[in-house]
Formats: sequence, C-alpha cells, structure tokens
Amino acid sequence: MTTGLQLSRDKLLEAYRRMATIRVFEETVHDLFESGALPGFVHLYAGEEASAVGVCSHLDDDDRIISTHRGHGHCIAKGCEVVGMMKELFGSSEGTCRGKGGSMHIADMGKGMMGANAIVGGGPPLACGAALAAKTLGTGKVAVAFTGDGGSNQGTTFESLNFAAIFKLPVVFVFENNGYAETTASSWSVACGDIVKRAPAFGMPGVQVDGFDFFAVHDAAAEAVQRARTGGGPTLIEVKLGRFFGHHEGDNQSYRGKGEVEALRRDHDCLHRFRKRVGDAKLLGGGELDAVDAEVKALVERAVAEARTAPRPAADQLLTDVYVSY
Amino acid sequence: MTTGLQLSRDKLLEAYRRMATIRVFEETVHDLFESGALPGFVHLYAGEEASAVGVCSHLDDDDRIISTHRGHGHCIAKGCEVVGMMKELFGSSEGTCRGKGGSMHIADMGKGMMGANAIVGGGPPLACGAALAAKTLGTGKVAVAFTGDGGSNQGTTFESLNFAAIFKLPVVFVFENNGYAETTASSWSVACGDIVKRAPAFGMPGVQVDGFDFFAVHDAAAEAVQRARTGGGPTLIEVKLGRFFGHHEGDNQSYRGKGEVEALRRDHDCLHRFRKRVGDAKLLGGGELDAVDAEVKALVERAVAEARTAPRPAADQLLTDVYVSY
Amino acid sequence: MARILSYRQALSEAFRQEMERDPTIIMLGEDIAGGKGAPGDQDAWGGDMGITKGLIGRFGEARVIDTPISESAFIGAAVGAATCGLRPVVELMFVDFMGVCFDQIFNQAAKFRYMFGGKARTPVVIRTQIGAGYRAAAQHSQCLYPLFTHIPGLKCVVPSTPYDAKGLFMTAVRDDDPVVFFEHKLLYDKAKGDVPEAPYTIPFGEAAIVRDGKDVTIVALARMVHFAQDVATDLAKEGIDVEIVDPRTISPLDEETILDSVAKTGRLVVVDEAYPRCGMAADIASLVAEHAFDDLKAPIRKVTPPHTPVPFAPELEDAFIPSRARIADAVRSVMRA
Amino acid sequence: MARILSYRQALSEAFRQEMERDPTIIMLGEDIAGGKGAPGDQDAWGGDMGITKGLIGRFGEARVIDTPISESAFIGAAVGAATCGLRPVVELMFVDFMGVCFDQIFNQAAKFRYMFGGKARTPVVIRTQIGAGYRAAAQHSQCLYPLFTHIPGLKCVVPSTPYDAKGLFMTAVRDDDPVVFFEHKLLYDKAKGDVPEAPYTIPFGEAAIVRDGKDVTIVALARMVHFAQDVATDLAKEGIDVEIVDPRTISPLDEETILDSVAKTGRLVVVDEAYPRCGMAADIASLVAEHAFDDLKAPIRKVTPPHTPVPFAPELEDAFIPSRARIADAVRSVMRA
Ligand SMILES: Cc1ncc(C[n+]2csc(CCOP(=O)(O)OP(=O)(O)O)c2C)c(N)n1
Ligand SMILES: Cc1ncc(C[n+]2csc(CCOP(=O)(O)OP(=O)(O)O)c2C)c(N)n1
Ligand SMILES: [Mg+2]
Ligand SMILES: [Mg+2]
Repeated sequence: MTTGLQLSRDKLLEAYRRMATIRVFEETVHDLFESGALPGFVHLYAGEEASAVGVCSHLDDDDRIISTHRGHGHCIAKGCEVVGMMKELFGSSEGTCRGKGGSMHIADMGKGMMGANAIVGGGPPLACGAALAAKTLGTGKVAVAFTGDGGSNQGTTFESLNFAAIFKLPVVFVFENNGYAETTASSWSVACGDIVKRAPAFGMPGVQVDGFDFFAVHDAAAEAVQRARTGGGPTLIEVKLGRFFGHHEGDNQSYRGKGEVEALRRDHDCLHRFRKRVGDAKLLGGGELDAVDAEVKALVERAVAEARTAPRPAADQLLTDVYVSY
Repeated sequence: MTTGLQLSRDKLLEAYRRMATIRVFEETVHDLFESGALPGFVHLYAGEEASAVGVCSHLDDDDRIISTHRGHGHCIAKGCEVVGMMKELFGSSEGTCRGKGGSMHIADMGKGMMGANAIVGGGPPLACGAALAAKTLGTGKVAVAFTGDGGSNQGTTFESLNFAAIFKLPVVFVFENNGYAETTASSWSVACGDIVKRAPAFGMPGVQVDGFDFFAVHDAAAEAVQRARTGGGPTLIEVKLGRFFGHHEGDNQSYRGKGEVEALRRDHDCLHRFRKRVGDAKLLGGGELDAVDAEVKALVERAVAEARTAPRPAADQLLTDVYVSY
Repeated sequence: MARILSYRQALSEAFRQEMERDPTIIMLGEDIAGGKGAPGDQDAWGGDMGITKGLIGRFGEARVIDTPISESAFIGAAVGAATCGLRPVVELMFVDFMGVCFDQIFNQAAKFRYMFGGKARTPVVIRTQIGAGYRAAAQHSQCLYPLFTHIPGLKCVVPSTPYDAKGLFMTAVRDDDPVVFFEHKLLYDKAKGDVPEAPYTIPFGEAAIVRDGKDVTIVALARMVHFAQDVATDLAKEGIDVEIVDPRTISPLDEETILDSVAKTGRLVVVDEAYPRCGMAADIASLVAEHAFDDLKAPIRKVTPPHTPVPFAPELEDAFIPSRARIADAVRSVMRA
Repeated sequence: MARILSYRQALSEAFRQEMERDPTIIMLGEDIAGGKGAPGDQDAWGGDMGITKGLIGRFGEARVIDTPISESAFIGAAVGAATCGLRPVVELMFVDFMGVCFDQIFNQAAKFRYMFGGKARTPVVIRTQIGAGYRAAAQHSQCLYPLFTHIPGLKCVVPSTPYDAKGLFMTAVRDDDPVVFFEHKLLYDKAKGDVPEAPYTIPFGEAAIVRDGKDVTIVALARMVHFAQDVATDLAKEGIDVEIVDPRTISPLDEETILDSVAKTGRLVVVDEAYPRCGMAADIASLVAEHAFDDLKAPIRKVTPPHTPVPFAPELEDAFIPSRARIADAVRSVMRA
C-alpha cells in the first residue's frame, strides 16, 4: 500500500488542489450567503477538507460515496464539477441537479456521488446498497458513507454497521467527528466517548485519525478501502476534526469555546499542515502550491460569475423528473 | 444484595410459582391453538421462564417493564392475572385488554406491564420513557426493556441504549438471546457474536448469563436493578436461553438442529434446574413444589374454562377507547 | 384451458420467472429463505407466508438474501443498490412495520430522481402485506397504502386477483421507478383464478372493469373487489346493475376509467379497507366530486372502516372491515337518492 | 388594547405559561436549549428556530432536555413517559424527519389506548415544523399532516394565527391523547396578531370562520388561510363574497362548520399546501361530496401543489406552493359553474 507521503507529485498536487478548491468554494459560499445572494440552508465544510480528500483519493468514478447535509466538500473531493455545483446552489437549471436539489441534495451519480442528504443517518443504508451492488455484480468497487458524530447516534446508522458486517460488504464508514451536532457536543451525545469504540460492537475494525492531517486520513483510508476491495468487509474510521464555520450559515456559534475557532484556524488548518508536510519532505515546492491556490481561486470566481447569470429553470421543470414514466 | 439462594422460602416459592405458571399457561395455549380454539399469531415463552421471573422478582407494580411479541411470560412474571390474560387470548371483553389487544398487545398498566409489542424494537424507547419519568419525578422506580436477539439489531434498540446511557436512566436492557429470530440464527445476525459485547459501545456495563438458571438471572438482575435504582444508570444483560416451541404457533422449526428441542427440554429446563438447586441446597422440598404445580395447573384450567364462556365484546366496543376524548 | 392458480402461486411464479429472465434482480427480506446461520434446513420458511419458497434453491444466496431485523438498513440497501445497477425486490414483511424504515422509502427512494434533476433511476420494488382479517390486531392488520400514495415519486400497486398479481409484479420489477407492491394477506390462498404460464405484464395506471353495469359504479381494491362482486351479484336480483372498477394501481391512478364509469352510471360508491381519513376512498371521491360533478345523480358514498385501530376480537375485527351488507346498503342508498 | 405578538412569540409564551402551571410538563428535542456538553453558552439556540429559547433558564435541565439525534429513542421516550405520569412536549424538528421515528408515533402512542382496552393514557404533544417556502428543498419542506391524520388515535393541530397557536397549544398540552402539533415555518415571524396574555384554550374540533361570506366557501389551513384572506379581499372587488373556514384541527375535524358553510354558499374550494393524493384537500372535498352533495351548485375545486417533491430553485418552489392567483381562479371557476 502506498502511504500518503509516497504519492506521486501529481497525486499530491491533485489532493492539494481538491482541498484548496473546497476551502475557496466554502469561503466564497459563506460570503455569498451573507450578501443574500444564496437562499436556503447551507452547511459549510471548510476546515474538514483533509477528510473528504484523504478518503476520496482512493476512489474512482465508479466507487460510490454518500454524504450528509454538509456535502460540498465530499462532492469536490469526489470530482464533481465546481461550476455546476455553484450553479446548483444558485438554483440554476444548469446546476448539477438542474436547480432542483440545492445545497442539501447535491449529487452527481456520474461521479459516483450519491448525494448530500438532508436526513441525518439517511446515507449509511444507501452506502450498504451501493456496496451490495458492487459485491453482487462483482465489480470490485467500494462504497463510502460519510456521517457526522450526530449522525452516528441515528438508528439507521447503527443498523447499517451491523448489516455491512454480517454481509462483509465492501463499504467504509467514515465518521467525521467535528465535535458538534448543531450545538450539541459529541463528547456528550456519544455515550462511549469515542465513536471508534463502537467498531467492536459491530464486528469490524475501527481506527481513529487526526482529520487535520491529510496523510493520516489517507493512510487509514488506504487500508480500509483495500480491505473492502479485497473482500475483507467494512471498516469504521473516526476522523477527528473541526468546522471553521457555524453549523449552518446564520449560526452565532455561542456554544463554542472562547477562541476555539480562531485556534482551529491557526493551529489546525489542514491546508497549512499539508504544505508543511510536503515542504519538510521536499515533495512539493511552495511555488507550485501557490499556483494551485491561484488557479483554484480563479475557478471559483468563474463559477460564481457564471452561476449569477446562469439560466433559471423554466416553469414546466416543476413537473418533470418525478418519475421515469408515470 | 440478596443473592437468589439467600431468598426467603416464600420468595423462592413465589418465583417457582410464576415460572411454573408461565410453563403451564404456554403449554395450554399451545394445545388450544392446535385445537383451533385460539385465533391470531401466538408466540410462546415456554423454556425462557427463568429470564422473566429472574428479572421481575426485583420489581414491584410501580416499576415498569415492556415486552415483545413473546409477551405472556413477562406478563405473568410481572404479576398479571392469569384468568384475565387467558380471556384476552380468547378475545373476551373481560380480557386484560377487553379483547382488543390479543396475545401480541397484552398489557396491564396497573401491574407496570406496558405491553407486549408486535413491533420488533418497539419497546426499548418506551422503556427509556418510563425510566425518564421515574428519574424526573424522583420515584426511585426502574424500567426494564425485554428484547430478543433479533430485536437487538433494530435501530430503535441501538438508539435507546445510547440514549439511556447519556442520561443515566434507571433502565435495564434485557436481551433474551434464544438463538433465533424467527428462523434466523443470532450467531449470524449479531455481527459481534455476543450481544453483551455491544455494552461498551454504549458506555454501559454488560453481563451475559445462563438463562436456564433462575439464580444466575436473578443475581445479574439484582445488580442491574440496584444500579438503576441508585442512579448508576443502565445495564445490558444478555440472557442465553432457548424456546421450547416454534417461533409462533404453526412453525415447523425445520431450521433447528436435529434433536435440538429435545435436548433443550431434557437438559436445559429451568424448572428442573430450579428444583435441583433448591433441593440440593435444602431450601424447598419436592412436596411443596409439587403442590405449586398442582395449584398452577388448576389455575390455568380454570382460566381456560372461564375464558371459553366469557362474554364477547359488544358491537359498540369497536368504536370506544380510541381517544380519551374526541 | 384455464390454469387456476392462487394469488400465492401466481406471485411465486412471477418471482421465479422474472429472476430467471433478469440476473440483476435480487430479493431481500427477513426469513425470505429462512434458516440463515442455523443448523437445520435452509429455505426453512420461504418467507413469513411461504411466498418466496424455493427461490434460494434456484437462485442461490447471492440473489436471495435473508436479512437481520434492520428494516432501515436492508430496505435502504435495496434502494441504494437500485441506483447502482441492480433491481432489488425487497420485502417489508407487514406494511405495519413501515414506521421503522419509512425514511428510506419516502425521502430517499421516492425523491432521488427529482432532487437530482432527473439524473437518478431507482428501480426497486418493495413488497409488503396488508389487510385485516387475520386476527393479528392493531400492529399487523393495517392497509396504509394511502400513506405511500400521498408521496410523489412512489408508485403503488394493489392487486386483487392472481392474474393481476402476476402481471403487475412483472411490470413492477421491470419499471424504473420505486414501486410499492401491496399484497393482501387474506387473498394469498382465497383468491384463485386463471393465470397464463407465459410471462405477461399489465400496464400501471390502467384500471380493470371487473363488472359492467349501468346503475352504480363501485370502485374497490384488493379484498374489497371480491366483496363488491358478491354484492353486485346479490343486487342484480334486486334489479340494481353494478359496475365495478378496480384501479389495480393507485399511483398512478387511472382517473379516466373511473370518471368514464361515473359518467355512465351517475352514481359512485367507493369501498376501501384502509382507514377513512385522508384515505383512498376520500381520494377517489374527491376526484369525482371535482371532475365528474355534473354526471352525479346522487351523493358519493364511502364505505370504509371506522376511524379506529384494528381490534383483536374476531367479532370486532369483522365489524371493522367493510362488510358486504354495508356495501350493499351504500349502493341502495345512492339508488334511492 | 390589542397585544400584537408573532406566532413565534405566542408559542413561546404558551410554552412558558404551561410549564409554569404544570410541573409534569417536560420538553425534549434536538438543541431545544443548545450547547449540551459544549464549552460555550447553554441555551445557545433555544431550538432550531429559537422557539424554545429561554425555557432552560427558567425550568432547568431536568425539564428542558436536549437530545441526541435519535428520534425514535427520544420521541419513544416521550411517549413512554407520557404513560407514566409526565406530559412531555417533544419536538420533531422538521416533520420531514418522521420517517426515522414514525413507528413510535403511529403504532405506539396512537394505539396504546385502543390495544389496551382503554386502560392507557398517553398525553404527549409532538411539535413539528411544516411547510415550503424556505428554499430548503425536498427533505425539509413538506407538510405531511395527512399521514398523521390518516392514523386513528392521533390528534392533529395546524394553527394559522398567533392567537390559535397559543390557545391550541394550551389545549394540546392539557389533552390526554397524543397530539401532533404542526407549526408552519413561514408563519413564525410573518403571522402577527392579537394574543391575550392570560392563558386560554381553544377546543379541538372547532373550526374558525375566518371570514363571513355568502358565495363560496374556502377551506384552508396554516399559511393558506392567509393566502385565502388576500384572495377574498381581492375578489370582493369583483363582487364575489368569500367565506373562509379554517378547521384549525384536522383530527378531530369540525365537519359541521364546513358542511354548514357549504349549505350556505353552495360552493367549495379547498386550498391546501400538502401533497394532493390522499391529502387534506381530498379528505374535505370527499366529506362534502358525501354529506352536502345536495347543497352544491358547482363542482368542488381543490387547489394544492402538484404531485411532485418540493424543488429547490425559488421560482419552482413558488410555483409549487398554491398561489393567490390559482386560488382566485378556482373561486372564479366555481362561481361560473
Ligand atoms: C433525521 C434528522 N434529524 C435531525 C436533523 C436536523 N439536523 C441537521 S444537521 C444536524 C446535526 C448533524 O450533526 P453531525 O452529524 O455531527 O454533522 P455535522 O453537522 O457536524 O457535520 C441536525 C440535528 C436532520 N436533518 N435529520
Ligand atoms: C419491525 C418488525 N420487523 C419484523 C417483525 C416480524 N417479526 C416478528 S417476531 C420476529 C423475530 C424476533 O426475533 P427475536 O427478537 O429474537 O425474538 P424471539 O421471537 O426470538 O423471542 C420478527 C422478524 C416485526 N414484528 N416487527
Ligand atoms: Mg458533527
Ligand atoms: Mg430470538
């Protein structure tokens, strides 16, 4: 198995590009929301980039992931196209979901992204299904369910863990523990403290990783994905991380500790960490990373510019896409 | 804490009486069903008596239990009245539930029996509620949720374990692992093998006991109930046992091993074991136990006789008891 | 020559034939084979009611999958697998259990296509038992199909005969949308009829005119179709000529056949075993009140159970279920109006 | 002197006053206080929409209980506690989440009393948000109250004004049956009105005649009542005199007021934001088609969303929700008929 630090320069650059894209995308969406340009409920992934990208760097378009309400990062990590995503957030008919899904239901089946999901715990059963299909059809593909710490307490999630284990399904359960479900601390809501401690109860291996460190996530995911691909069954990964913004846009975050977010941004920024690791190991130079930053910034700016003027859905779109046929 | 073998003669006799009552009740219901006298779905508890009685011997009428589709034994163990129960199975208006509930919904709130429950996994949340009420009102009462091995895989059950633990509710989760959910082996459906192994995942103590041994169940339950009563929070008890009959009446049981049921009845009859333990320890004599057997047999016979001719519900009963007021 | 099968046999045959035709069809459910992990026989039950018996022997464990009692997980898995190239047929043993897994059905399967802008396909069939009369009381006797019919994105099928059961199942499993397939537990053995051996499909959204008549239209589903037929035979003796329409699928609903029938008869009685409030009887009655009002010669009558749970005692349960007598009275009352 | 409160303020006041009156009332839900176990402020949110803000400060952690995201467990716990001497008020944050916990509501709470032969009492209130218009798309914008209304044993309350919200909540919490209390998220701030400070109750099953009129009856709920009022004002200029009936509780339903109104006007338009199939509009239309048929001078018209999920794009969502224009057209059409 290749560890993160053994990745090719191209792969490393691509990982950084995706993380940086998520970051810029989310910071931009934050501003857009504040300015009133975007409607609805929006949950930002900034700060958690290393998790989505660390995991998805082992997957191709035919592997499936399922996300949560906090789905933009998983989309980008899985290769969804940023301009279409931004158009979706604006509700344009050129959006990834033709403007019908919005932030909480953004999906791209062609990229193996089965959707953000506005029902907490909605995803894990569906990931089991993707894994079951892969197993039944013998495709060698895997599925990943991203779930939050809050979602780890939903019955559907527990059932899925047991279900995946007894069928040895090729699925990886990634629990992104960012410390909060809305305002509620995971240290309180998860009775056993660490989500990883639940793995033995479901007969599967579990591992806890530092979610600010792309390389830690990458290496844990490498093992889990390989286990899944080679018939070894499911794995539970608990990724410890933190979100840079509120639960959703508009959250005043008064439940968080004083200086907590500042400290996160200062000491636990996965992008900084990545830069330092690859710099120390002399794998990539600052200049190439800066170039990626610039490229990403331009991409997201273009996405916003296009999204602002993108076509709106025609009235008859209300009635289409309910059924394949009816 | 009093161990089972330290119980008073009266208490021991009462425990035996309840176990024997369950046995005779169930054997009788089995015959009645075969003869066509009883309608509906009926799930018998014979063979598992030591569990219900071992647990319920620590409870009084204001402690609450919630049961499953296999509820007759829990009712009797909790002190429900046998004649009314038999009438209920016959659908008489004098039944415990006036003929409206039947076997799968038999309940007696006055005895702290919150009902059999025909939804697998339906009970644990409700038991949390009873415990929450006890805690909030400071009554010192406890709640017990009986669940099967099959029910241990239901999401509602998992959620309840976590919920009870984080609130330190005075509740005991008793998992009666009789090896099967309908035809499905628990050794397969419970990914981690033993249900008790799930306790750490929910931050609570767990214990596995021999469910054919009243004294083993009694002692484990003593500790769990005392923990609950004294603010120590929930406990998970896995009771290993076996059912003497099929899943429900009419089940051909071809999924069971050759000679399995015969061996159970021969070597693992909780009534025999009880007799032997109290005999060896010279706590009760065979004669007094025989007298209980006779008494119990007469009681159940009377119940059947009365139930056969008990009044039927009047037509207007269809419309009553939907609401307190509407 | 007629080939008489029961509803149970017709379904079993449909399952087998379709699974033979299409290797992407899998079946999942609790004890649909039976004996998983157990020391005795596999295929010990073939489903709670024996409807899936024999499939595991023919198609193997990879396609006939017993599940733990985790309805959200395995129905959700069926839904997820449907978006990834399989055509799962998943059993929710009794529709009464929908409360532990409805989210995967109504927020996931039903909405994927719309939420994702037409870019998803979810060909899953959810089979489930409905109906009272089994002395199984409040939590095992409901119909509940109105709850599914309410949800855009689901298709709902309620066959009343062996012929329809086979043909509609074959349509369901070939359909690219999520379909909920409601089987009335009292019809498995009691409904018998001619069923061709060769596979055939019955289009969704096409009602069957079960009986031609000119005086009154009865719209009925599942077991109530049979009750309506008995009533029609009786009332013919009183000179009342009843037309019976069985929608067969309630989402989509063949509005045209119902409206045409009412246009002809001018009178409507809707008979349904589901609860009355926001139920199918109300749905159909309101359709006619809106779109065939001028054809109506009399008030519409609904014959349903009362607004109560299903009781256990046999005499109460029998009184709960719409009876032939109540149906006949309703028909007579609209003839008088 | 009028005391103008918003729907939000009226509800918050009702919660506080009732909890003060009755110490057996507890509240449970996700983040209904907020900050549980967290380093910062407690009562950080006071509920997703801030409706329960301030309660934990006043009544403490034992009575205002934040929960994990385990709806079956905590709603089931509220139900169980209700049978043991408490009067829990539990929040299902959005009604769209009912699919993960419906069993505890419809098979447990709703059926205890019946299954147990009248020997149980389950005084639980389940509060939940409904409605579209928030740009929250398919899984956060549904009404779904028809699903609950279908179930015998539940009571369903859908207030449209601050006055009704307070009075109906007080009735709900004092009621001995399980009540589902539906709050329209677009009314919290937009609906304002006179609300007496002193506690008061509004009986269930009593519709409000929101506007007297003689030409057409509009029956509407929640946000649609306000739309209907606007339409009525406009149509008055065209000489159409609209009567508006707001049932306020849909289970029980005040059939009499609806039928009386139709007896007077002879025309009915039912406006509802829930999905059309097996919905409230169908329910009410069918009631009238059965029991006030002879009073009707025109077909009944239903104005509902189409049979589609709720779309995200604002213009599509606005087209989904019944508009004033569509309501007005329906009224004009029954006037012409
Ligand atoms: C079934 C359900 N319950 C509640 C919610 C409301 N809700 C949305 S996100 C959220 C918190 C989720 O927390 P977590 O799983 O930790 O994910 P995070 O937001 O931290 O990424 C809640 C309670 C929901 N969408 N679905
Ligand atoms: C939610 C739900 N799913 C499925 C069923 C059907 N069912 C009834 S009992 C049972 C098996 C239960 O097994 P277990 O929990 O081990 O209890 P046991 O019968 O062994 O006492 C099943 C699948 C049900 N009643 N409810
Ligand atoms: Mg979180
Ligand atoms: Mg079992």
